[in-house]
Amino acid sequence: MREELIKKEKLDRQVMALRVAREFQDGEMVNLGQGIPTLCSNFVPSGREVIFQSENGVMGYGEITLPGEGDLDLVNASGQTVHPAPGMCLFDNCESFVMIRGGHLDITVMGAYQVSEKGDLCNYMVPARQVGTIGGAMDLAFGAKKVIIVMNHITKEGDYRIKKKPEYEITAPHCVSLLVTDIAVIEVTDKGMVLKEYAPGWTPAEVQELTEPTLIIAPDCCEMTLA
Amino acid sequence: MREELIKKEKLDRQVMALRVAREFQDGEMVNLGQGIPTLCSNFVPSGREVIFQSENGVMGYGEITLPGEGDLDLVNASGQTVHPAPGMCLFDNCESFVMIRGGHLDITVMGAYQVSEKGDLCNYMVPARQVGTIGGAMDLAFGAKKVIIVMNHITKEGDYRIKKKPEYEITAPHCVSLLVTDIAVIEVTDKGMVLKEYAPGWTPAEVQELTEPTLIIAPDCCEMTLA
Amino acid sequence: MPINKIVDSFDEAVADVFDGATIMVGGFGTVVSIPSCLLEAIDRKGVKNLTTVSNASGFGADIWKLQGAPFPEDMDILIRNNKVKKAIVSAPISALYVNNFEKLWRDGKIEREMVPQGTLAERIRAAKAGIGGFYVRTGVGTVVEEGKEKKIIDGKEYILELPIKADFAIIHAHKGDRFGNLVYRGTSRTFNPVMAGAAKVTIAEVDEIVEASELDPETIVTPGVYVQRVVQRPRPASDKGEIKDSQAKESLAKFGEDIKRATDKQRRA
Amino acid sequence: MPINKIVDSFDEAVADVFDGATIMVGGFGTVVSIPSCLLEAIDRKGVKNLTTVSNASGFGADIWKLQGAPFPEDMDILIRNNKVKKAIVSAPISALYVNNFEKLWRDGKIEREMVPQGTLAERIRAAKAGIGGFYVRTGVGTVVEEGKEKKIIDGKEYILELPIKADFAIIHAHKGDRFGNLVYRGTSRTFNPVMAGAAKVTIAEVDEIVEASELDPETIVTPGVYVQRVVQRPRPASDKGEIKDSQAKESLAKFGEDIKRATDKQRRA
Repeated sequence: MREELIKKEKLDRQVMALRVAREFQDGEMVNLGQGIPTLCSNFVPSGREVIFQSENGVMGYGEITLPGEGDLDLVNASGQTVHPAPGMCLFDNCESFVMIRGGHLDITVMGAYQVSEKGDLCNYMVPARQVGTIGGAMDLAFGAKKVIIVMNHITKEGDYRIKKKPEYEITAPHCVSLLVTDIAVIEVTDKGMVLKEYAPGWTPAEVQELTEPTLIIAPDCCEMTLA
Repeated sequence: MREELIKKEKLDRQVMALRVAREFQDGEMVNLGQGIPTLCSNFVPSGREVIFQSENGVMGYGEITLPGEGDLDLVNASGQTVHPAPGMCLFDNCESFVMIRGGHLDITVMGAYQVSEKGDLCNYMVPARQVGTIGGAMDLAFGAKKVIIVMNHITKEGDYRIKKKPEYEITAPHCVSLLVTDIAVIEVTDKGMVLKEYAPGWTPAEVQELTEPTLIIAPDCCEMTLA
Repeated sequence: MPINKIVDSFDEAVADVFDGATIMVGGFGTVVSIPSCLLEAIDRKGVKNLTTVSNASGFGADIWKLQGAPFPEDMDILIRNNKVKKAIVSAPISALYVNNFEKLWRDGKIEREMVPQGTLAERIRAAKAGIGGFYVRTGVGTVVEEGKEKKIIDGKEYILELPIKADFAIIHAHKGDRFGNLVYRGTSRTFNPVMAGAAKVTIAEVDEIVEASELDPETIVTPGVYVQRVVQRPRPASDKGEIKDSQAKESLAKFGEDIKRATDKQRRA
Repeated sequence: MPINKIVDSFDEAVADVFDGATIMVGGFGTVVSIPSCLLEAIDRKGVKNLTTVSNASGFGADIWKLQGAPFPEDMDILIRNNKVKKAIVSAPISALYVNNFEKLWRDGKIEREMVPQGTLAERIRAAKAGIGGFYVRTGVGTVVEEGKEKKIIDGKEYILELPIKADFAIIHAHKGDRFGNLVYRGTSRTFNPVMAGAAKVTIAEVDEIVEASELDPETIVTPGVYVQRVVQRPRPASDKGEIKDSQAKESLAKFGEDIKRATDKQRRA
């Protein structure tokens, strides 16, 4: 069963970003990190106004531009050109981390290599290369009110990324609140990891099979709706 | 003799400011404190370009405006409206003290109640009222490359203000480089206080009479020229 | 729903200010950079035992009225009305004038923590920036070092200074929008930008509320993230425009004389 | 004599850079906010054993040339040419690509001090602001705390971080004047403003030198006091204007693909 599940179709990056973006409530200030997180600015639920911050020095940007339509002096943390949004303002990296370290942001969305049952985050040491790159991740993990991690549920080789204990050097201990993967949405609580949603075509048992810690199935656990 | 000297005519505030301003060299960045110091921006020697900083958040301002000709949103540390100068920029108090504490200013000019032979500065405890007001003085005394003090040589009562040892609480130890008073210009050196200039109509002996520490007479000591 | 931090009245803006609260008050010395209307509203509300954090302790409205200031209240309104238990302040008194702070302090009716101005700004910033404490040279060998930890770094002695935290920051800005983005005018930034975001709740009193798209993103000084409420002064200021040389406006060049006149008036009263 | 910080050439601007110097290099990741021409000039000068302070360690000019960047060099130029002994850096490698820093580091040919990005910015600011050290929570319980002093403040554990001092800071800005006043454009401020003034000598590479009166005092981001030299890029950029929505410019949306193409090209070479 495990081998089949490793190969079984999972959500793509865009859909994962879309699912993450549903977490953003009206008026929240959200930092988006490199990789999948920066895609989230394309998927703000209609009718909500959310303010995106990027560590490189902008608050209040919008969707990623189409190729050839951006200004190279307006980029997100992934280096993608973005549209300005109403109320945008610009600042330097030092001020950016006054916001981040000072606890002024509601949410940060980051990628990860591993997350432990207790919410320990491992996302700065590139495991395959055994070389680290901290960037803004550590300040964000310590500073944001809520840390959402978006990542593939397992490695390319089929190994667990959601672990009982972290294998790699940690970015920050006990910091992750919510995990959105390509097959599930999992909340990190004091009692353990709670499965809230599973991808269309998946079952809680299948998600558990690819997750090292034992999942608590939420009473309202359901299939992700993505429409 | 002392009683006569106490009453003898001395330089006025404007002339003291004029004499201080002669110290400013081309391109120097100069903070001007409350009181007589802020008058210095009216007396930049012709042909020199000097940049004035005020702790309340401006760098590159010019002369004090005539009454009724200023903008209340452009004031120096004394609250006087000033003219903008070329290259002016504006910032907040926090940035202002990044400049000051960070040692980015060449000169600060302040008033004082007392200065000791070793260059200890007393200018925050108002002696008559026994109540203090530190303001920016302490950061300036610690941060500026050169501290120039401009003050009356003696108190209204005729007491020494230039003392062997400070009587009041000090603003900063060993920080004063140069003293410009209403009768003299005195340099503070490792060897002691050096009389460089005396006001027109005064003699070195008369200046000494109103100064507690023994003055070293500079080889080139001369009458102040104010033309 | 569109974000909207604009509140309709000063009283509403300070409705949750409570007895014993710590309040940062923006400004420097002259009244133009001070949140005068918010100070009035807090005074009206009648809260007491406040701890205030500000650069100065005020000259009093009479002086500013003489200069024609439309919003003449400064820190003095809370001090003279005995709302302040403790003032954390850099320049509490005036060299020219005995203010109400000085009178109360002499009578032992107000506590004072005097902080060098740069250290005050940096301690406020530390609260905003999540800095637990920092070392400065300012004050080594003076009364300022009393009771504080010291440390030798790189062969020099430093003093440990700690963040100043507050429940509210009330500030003044020139223009603001519904996101809380703010711009200032001339030398009136003073302590306002650094206080924005340093307290749990930051309330900005602005000359004018503008549309969200009106402020140039390159020129916004205070990002809206630091501001929870924006309230406009009752009579929208006519556009002050850019600061130009020789603009015909009332001047503060006669500052000392005005203070003398006000003092004389008080004596007569 | 009028103040004039403008120098005529990049080589003149870096003439006093010496072997073993510590150099701060502005920018973030993409090349547009990096002082490319100053990096080239330092490389040309042939100094070695440098310690560099920067957010990233560069992707290499090939990638930026593919995107049509007129000034394509980033930190990689000093690294690939073995000018760097030690890199103090936040994000030394790329998730998408093995850069020259990573190759040298694996071979033990370059030292690395990795610093969280916010702590890096704050340590640079501390040097600029005369702060002797400061406490942050960032990194408590991780490798970052190793070898550092810790302190409990208000019941929480903090790490002591110290200033990063440097001999030179090279930065990029959009416009500058003879006083050294600088403005930036869009998200290209990055590490440039905080590095200005943090080193003994700050050198600014600008798109355009303008007259002293051209920059609006309200919008200057870096006051000239922090800048010792200003040098203009060889081909004055045509005025980029304000950032507008849907401006037709080359995009970085295909960032990953471009890197892949560049890598392929390198492999073929």
